[in-house]
Amino acid sequence: MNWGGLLLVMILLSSLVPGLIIFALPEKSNRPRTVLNLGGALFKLLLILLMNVGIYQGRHFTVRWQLLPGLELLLNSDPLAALFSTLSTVLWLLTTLYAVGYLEQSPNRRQFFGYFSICVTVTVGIALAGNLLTFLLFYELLTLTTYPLVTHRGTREALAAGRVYLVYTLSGGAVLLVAVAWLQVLAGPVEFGGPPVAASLGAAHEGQLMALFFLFIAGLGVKAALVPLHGWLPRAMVAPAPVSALLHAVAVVKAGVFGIVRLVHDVYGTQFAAGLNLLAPLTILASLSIIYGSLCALREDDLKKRLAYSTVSQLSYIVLGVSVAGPLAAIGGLVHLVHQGLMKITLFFCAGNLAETLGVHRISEMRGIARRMPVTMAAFSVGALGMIGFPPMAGFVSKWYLGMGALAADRLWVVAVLVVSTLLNAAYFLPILIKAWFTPPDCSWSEQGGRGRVETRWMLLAPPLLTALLVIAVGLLANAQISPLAWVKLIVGLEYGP
Amino acid sequence: MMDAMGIFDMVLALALPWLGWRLLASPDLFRAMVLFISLGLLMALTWVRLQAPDVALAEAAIGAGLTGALFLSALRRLERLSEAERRLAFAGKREEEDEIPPERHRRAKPVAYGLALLLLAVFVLLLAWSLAQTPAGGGLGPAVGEQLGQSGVRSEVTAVLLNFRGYDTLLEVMVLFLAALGVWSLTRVRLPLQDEEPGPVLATLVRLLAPLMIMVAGYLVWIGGSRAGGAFQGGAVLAAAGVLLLLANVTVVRQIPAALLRWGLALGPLLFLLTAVVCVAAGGNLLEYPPQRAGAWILLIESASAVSIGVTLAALYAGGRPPEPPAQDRGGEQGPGRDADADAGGRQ
Amino acid sequence: MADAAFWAICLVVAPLFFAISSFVRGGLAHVFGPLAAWLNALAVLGLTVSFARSGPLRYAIGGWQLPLGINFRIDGLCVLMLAMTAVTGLAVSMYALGYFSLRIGSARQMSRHEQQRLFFWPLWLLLWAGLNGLYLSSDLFNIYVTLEITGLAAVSLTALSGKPAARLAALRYLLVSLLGSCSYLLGVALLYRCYGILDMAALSRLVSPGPLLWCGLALLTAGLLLKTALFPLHFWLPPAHANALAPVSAILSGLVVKASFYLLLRLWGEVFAQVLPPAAYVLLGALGCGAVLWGAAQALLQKRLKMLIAYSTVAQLGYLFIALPLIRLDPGPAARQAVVLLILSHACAKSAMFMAAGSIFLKAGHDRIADLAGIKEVLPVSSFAFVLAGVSLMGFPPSGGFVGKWLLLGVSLAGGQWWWGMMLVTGSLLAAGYVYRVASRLLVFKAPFFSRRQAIPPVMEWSAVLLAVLAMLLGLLAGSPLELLAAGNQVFSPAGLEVLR
Amino acid sequence: MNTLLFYDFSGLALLAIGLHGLIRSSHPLRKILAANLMTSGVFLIMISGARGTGQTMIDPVPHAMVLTGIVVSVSTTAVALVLVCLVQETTNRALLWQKRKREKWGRTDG
Amino acid sequence: MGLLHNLGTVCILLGIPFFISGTIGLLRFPDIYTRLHALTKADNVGLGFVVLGLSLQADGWHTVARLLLIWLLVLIASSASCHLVARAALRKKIEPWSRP
Repeated sequence: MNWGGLLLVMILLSSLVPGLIIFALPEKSNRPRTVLNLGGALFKLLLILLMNVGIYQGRHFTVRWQLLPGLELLLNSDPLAALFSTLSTVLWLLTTLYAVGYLEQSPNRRQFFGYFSICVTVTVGIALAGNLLTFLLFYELLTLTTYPLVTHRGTREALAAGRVYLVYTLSGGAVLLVAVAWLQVLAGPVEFGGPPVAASLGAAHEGQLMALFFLFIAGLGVKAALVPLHGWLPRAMVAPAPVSALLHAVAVVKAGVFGIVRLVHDVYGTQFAAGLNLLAPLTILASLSIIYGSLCALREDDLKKRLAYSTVSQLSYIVLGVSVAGPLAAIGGLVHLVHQGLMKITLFFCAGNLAETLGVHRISEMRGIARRMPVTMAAFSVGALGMIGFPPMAGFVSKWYLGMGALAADRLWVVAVLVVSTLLNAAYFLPILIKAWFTPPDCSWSEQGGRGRVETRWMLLAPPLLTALLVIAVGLLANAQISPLAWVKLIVGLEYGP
Repeated sequence: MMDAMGIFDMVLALALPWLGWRLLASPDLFRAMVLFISLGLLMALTWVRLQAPDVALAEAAIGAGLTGALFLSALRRLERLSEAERRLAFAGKREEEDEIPPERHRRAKPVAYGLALLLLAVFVLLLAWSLAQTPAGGGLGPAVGEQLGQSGVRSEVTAVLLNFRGYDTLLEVMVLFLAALGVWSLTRVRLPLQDEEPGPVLATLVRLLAPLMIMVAGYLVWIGGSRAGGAFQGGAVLAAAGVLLLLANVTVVRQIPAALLRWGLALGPLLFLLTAVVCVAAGGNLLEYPPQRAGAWILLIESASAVSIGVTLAALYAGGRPPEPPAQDRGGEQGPGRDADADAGGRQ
Repeated sequence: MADAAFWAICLVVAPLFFAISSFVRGGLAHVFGPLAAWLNALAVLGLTVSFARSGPLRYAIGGWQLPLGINFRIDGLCVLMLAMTAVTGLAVSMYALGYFSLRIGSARQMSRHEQQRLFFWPLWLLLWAGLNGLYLSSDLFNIYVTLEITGLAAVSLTALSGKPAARLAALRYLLVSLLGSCSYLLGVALLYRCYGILDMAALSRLVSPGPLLWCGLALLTAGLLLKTALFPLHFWLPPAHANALAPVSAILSGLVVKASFYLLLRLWGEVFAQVLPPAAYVLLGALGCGAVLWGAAQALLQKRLKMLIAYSTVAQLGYLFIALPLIRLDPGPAARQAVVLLILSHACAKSAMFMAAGSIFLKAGHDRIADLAGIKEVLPVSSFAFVLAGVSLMGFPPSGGFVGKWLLLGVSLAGGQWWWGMMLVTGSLLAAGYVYRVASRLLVFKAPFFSRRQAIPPVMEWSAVLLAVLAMLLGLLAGSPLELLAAGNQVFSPAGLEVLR
Repeated sequence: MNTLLFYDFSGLALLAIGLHGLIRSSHPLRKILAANLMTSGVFLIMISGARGTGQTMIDPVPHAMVLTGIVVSVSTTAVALVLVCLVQETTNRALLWQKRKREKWGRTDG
Repeated sequence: MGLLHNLGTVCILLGIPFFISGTIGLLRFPDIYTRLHALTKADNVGLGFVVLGLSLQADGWHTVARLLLIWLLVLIASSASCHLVARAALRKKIEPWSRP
């Protein structure tokens, strides 16, 4: 194994090993567990940075493990992988910090943190997967490792949600399995990064390739929460806040979207897919998801559920960007992968703070809450405004590129969708902000909970603040050399040519 | 044109299935078993007609005799337990895990039954047709004839059993051993097997016959090298002696220590196995006897096996392991229900 | 190092010897038994190494060459099956060691449990010898005898628990096994009458279509199907497997049913592959589909954990039969490799499941699924083993089951018979359903209330976990065993069967 | 038509009768009897095949196989019989009871 | 040889009616005791004739000795089993048949 390959394996092990050790540790040993978790996360971040530097310098890391001839696991570091794995790692670090604070008094932390670590391992595995089989492997494992997190509370409601979650994701996984196997039969092992495999198959298999595309979308769309397949997502809100945060910002939904990006870019190739008229339906589906998700969000009073539907809507920006088939739109979509993650995790952290500190779950209970928790609500506001797309926040950058891309591709109706959805975003986020900042408190929330010198424990406060700052930073510094946008431009450049 | 023997063959060939039908159709189980024994004897006669005297001996001794005895003793054992006793023994003792769903007495639907019967008939006819179509192949008869000189024995069947396909026989001895083991693992024996006193005639008979039978067994093993006979036939006769001793409830039998019985069961298999290994150690293949002494080795194996087969078959007839502490558990007074209870009451 | 033949002999002789010894010296049974298990593992290791070096081998027992004598035939498939038996058997033996000492340790019914241990070891070792003999032998009649050893030992082991239900199940099992052997024996007799030879490899060169061959083959197959418990003939399996003692269940479900399937694979996959019509394979495949659906549906309905696992065995056996038409379809080795992988991973996973279920039973005092919530708190390791084994049964990557299903899926899609592949995927989802039924309860948090019973020895828990982990990793490590299979690639091609020493 | 075929057919008939009995009768003893009949039928077919038409040489291999078969069959029968007794003694199921005079092919008439 | 052989055949033929009558008795007699009577008495004599006939035809003393041993064994076995059957029947309180 070469050094680069070792680096990739180490990246996976740096969270897997702490996870396994955590399972072996007794429930009571909190300090070693925290140290392990944070140590692992920091170490992983370090390794990821190393990898990014390497990629920036034009190096290429791969590691292969052959199961059978024609059946091998492949880890590969291309810029897209780097983007997603960096996002996961950074957010994992913050979420771990948050979760340590959030779960301070709750039982079964051993299990929680164990699965949490393994879940991140698997997510990074999805990012680094170099071929379809490896992607499938981690994609399926993600289902397994997130299930215990979703049902962590063990209540009847949580179990029911877990069942729904499993039914959706396992079915999706089965469809994906069939699709991958089918494609492999047609084309042999499908590796990412090279010339798109489907395109090389050419016209002879057009019919099959079209059918396959829909199978793939059906399989990946479950986790990506595309509209008819999104049913599990709002229900999975019963999970603890850090889980929801990670699930929504990074792990599950992003895995699905990431898969779609891989599918369009690396398996079919944008040109080829567009040539087969496969992308237009995808665009329509994404638009539907955007509008439908927003409309549903409007109706919800439960804060986390509103955020969940907002996720359904926001995720589809990414799909939209990829499916419009132009470099600018692709930039917008891909950068939204990062931006949405940052914004959404901020929002969920804040929602978790409200719930944990004040027991506030509903929007109707949030009158004047900013006076009680100004820092949290400030972070929340940054996230929400970013979502709406106020400049100079992160969301603005994404939407700008999306809009430009749609114009460049002559799809005016896509621009219309963007405008409508922005209005809807504003419609469901602004009332919250107004209620929180500008209405007098009616003190409907309970006052017990960690009242310290600041509004709540620092471990709960620091992560949302940091992510909020990041949201602003990536927007303000979008043109910097190491911003996500720059990185995405590099990726898109690879796909569409400079 | 059929000669006398041909007619005899035909009658015999017709009698066998007829008897089989009668025995299964017989409403009385006891009667069925007696018919089964007579069927076994007719089978033995058939084997003689088919020039298979070894098989005939084995069939008469094991197939008809011992199996029949096993059936009869099982029937008696079943009948000992009246329903009332059974109820008494098990009232209120069942727990959920033990519960066996009540059997649904499905009366096979006439149509399905008829269909199955039709299928069976078609298959059997097809089989019969193809048997009639295909002439029997050469078989291994010539090959056996060629190699017989090197086998160390003169009887072909013994040569096949203990030399050419000795490995089969090794495993077969293990099957017998396994059967004894299985029966011992299932339950304890309840002596005496007979409820009533054996009576003077039986006792005398046993005393008279037992030594003779042991002698006959030895003879059969000895003669097996050249003619019909061998370990199985000899062992079966030994077993018959054992059965008689058990039936007569002779004190000696009950006083055989369990350890000795174990050794008796294990002797044949163990010796056979060791011989096989010694062959390897001597540089040959598994069970490849030294050519000059093959006859002696075979005789040794056969003798040991015959003893074990005898003990095993008798143990199978006894139907259980010897009682562990022989002093305590011997009495015939103990009702079968109680013992069964001790065996079955516990759960996992 | 000694050659492969030596190790092969050890594999048969050692278990037999220790079986007899542990019967004669009953007091030492629990020493001899594990010793034999380790020795067996050692012998398989030796066999594998020397096989990898020197390739397939034929060994004439008694020095009698082919038409007359019985031969061992050692090839890749045989070595893999032996290895599977050795590994699973070793784990089960270790488990049994803890299991019986725990049960004897509890004051209740000590002597009874002692009796069980006394007879468990010799019976299990004889069973083991029968399995090893079956895999090694190349002679149809010799295989009949080994089948009988296996069957009789399995029946006795089933009845060992002494529960009425177990005895009834054992009786049914025995009758079925009698019927199966009878059919098999007649099949052998007919083939012998046709061709005058009993060796499988030699037979494969002689076979020519004819009415007697069809009848013989049908009888052989019917007998083996009965013993393998393929769908409509599976009725005897669940009660027998579910009511036996835990280590026995693991042996029965993990190993014993594989033996007769292995034989079917030999007969249908190589010996008679040339003459059998494709429609026959399709028939078996269709029955396999029935098994997958019916077994899974029943497993979903069961109230007791061990019954659920037993029905899952019925379903999983269906997969193996679905693979048969695909073997016929596939010109390459993929389908064959897949079957072997499925066999291996099912052996590990199912044994692990039954072992974990046994620990759970001992701890909880029952195995009603509905009341098992929270068992994770007191038996974390066993629960983990159960779930992990279940996941590998579902065919999740990277388990061996996944790679097997993946290969089969590929073959079925490439061959245009996609319905087999769909059935595999459906079966996986159904498996996920019944595993979920248990896992969702095991993983739930609830105050522990089982702790009144004594502690489960670590050896019981860890042997199950190791097997489960092995099943899970089998996919990652699939390369080396399948290479071994390819080393005797002749395994499946009749031409290569004639490897004489 | 040679006389050996008589025995083949006779064996087949025994086999069929045995199979029918095994499936049809409900009493386990009867089932075991039927299984024994079946094996006898198989043995008959095997041995009658050992003396091929017009062959003077008798093939001893089937004889040896049948000998093995007989021993195997008595072993299984013994275990089965003990099991039947135990099941009878320890379960709540009446296997045999009463009416044994009336049972015919497992049906209880009247 | 010729004479002895023929004499032997005659003896064997003489034995057959006894067997037949024994069998008829077994089938036709009204109860177990009378059946036993017919069976053992007639069969023993029949067997005696057959053994005698075979001895006359035998080719050496070995065979004669073995035949005699067989005869003796059968005699012992049949009388003993007859006794046992009758005893068992008595224990079961089976009434002997009497002319109605």
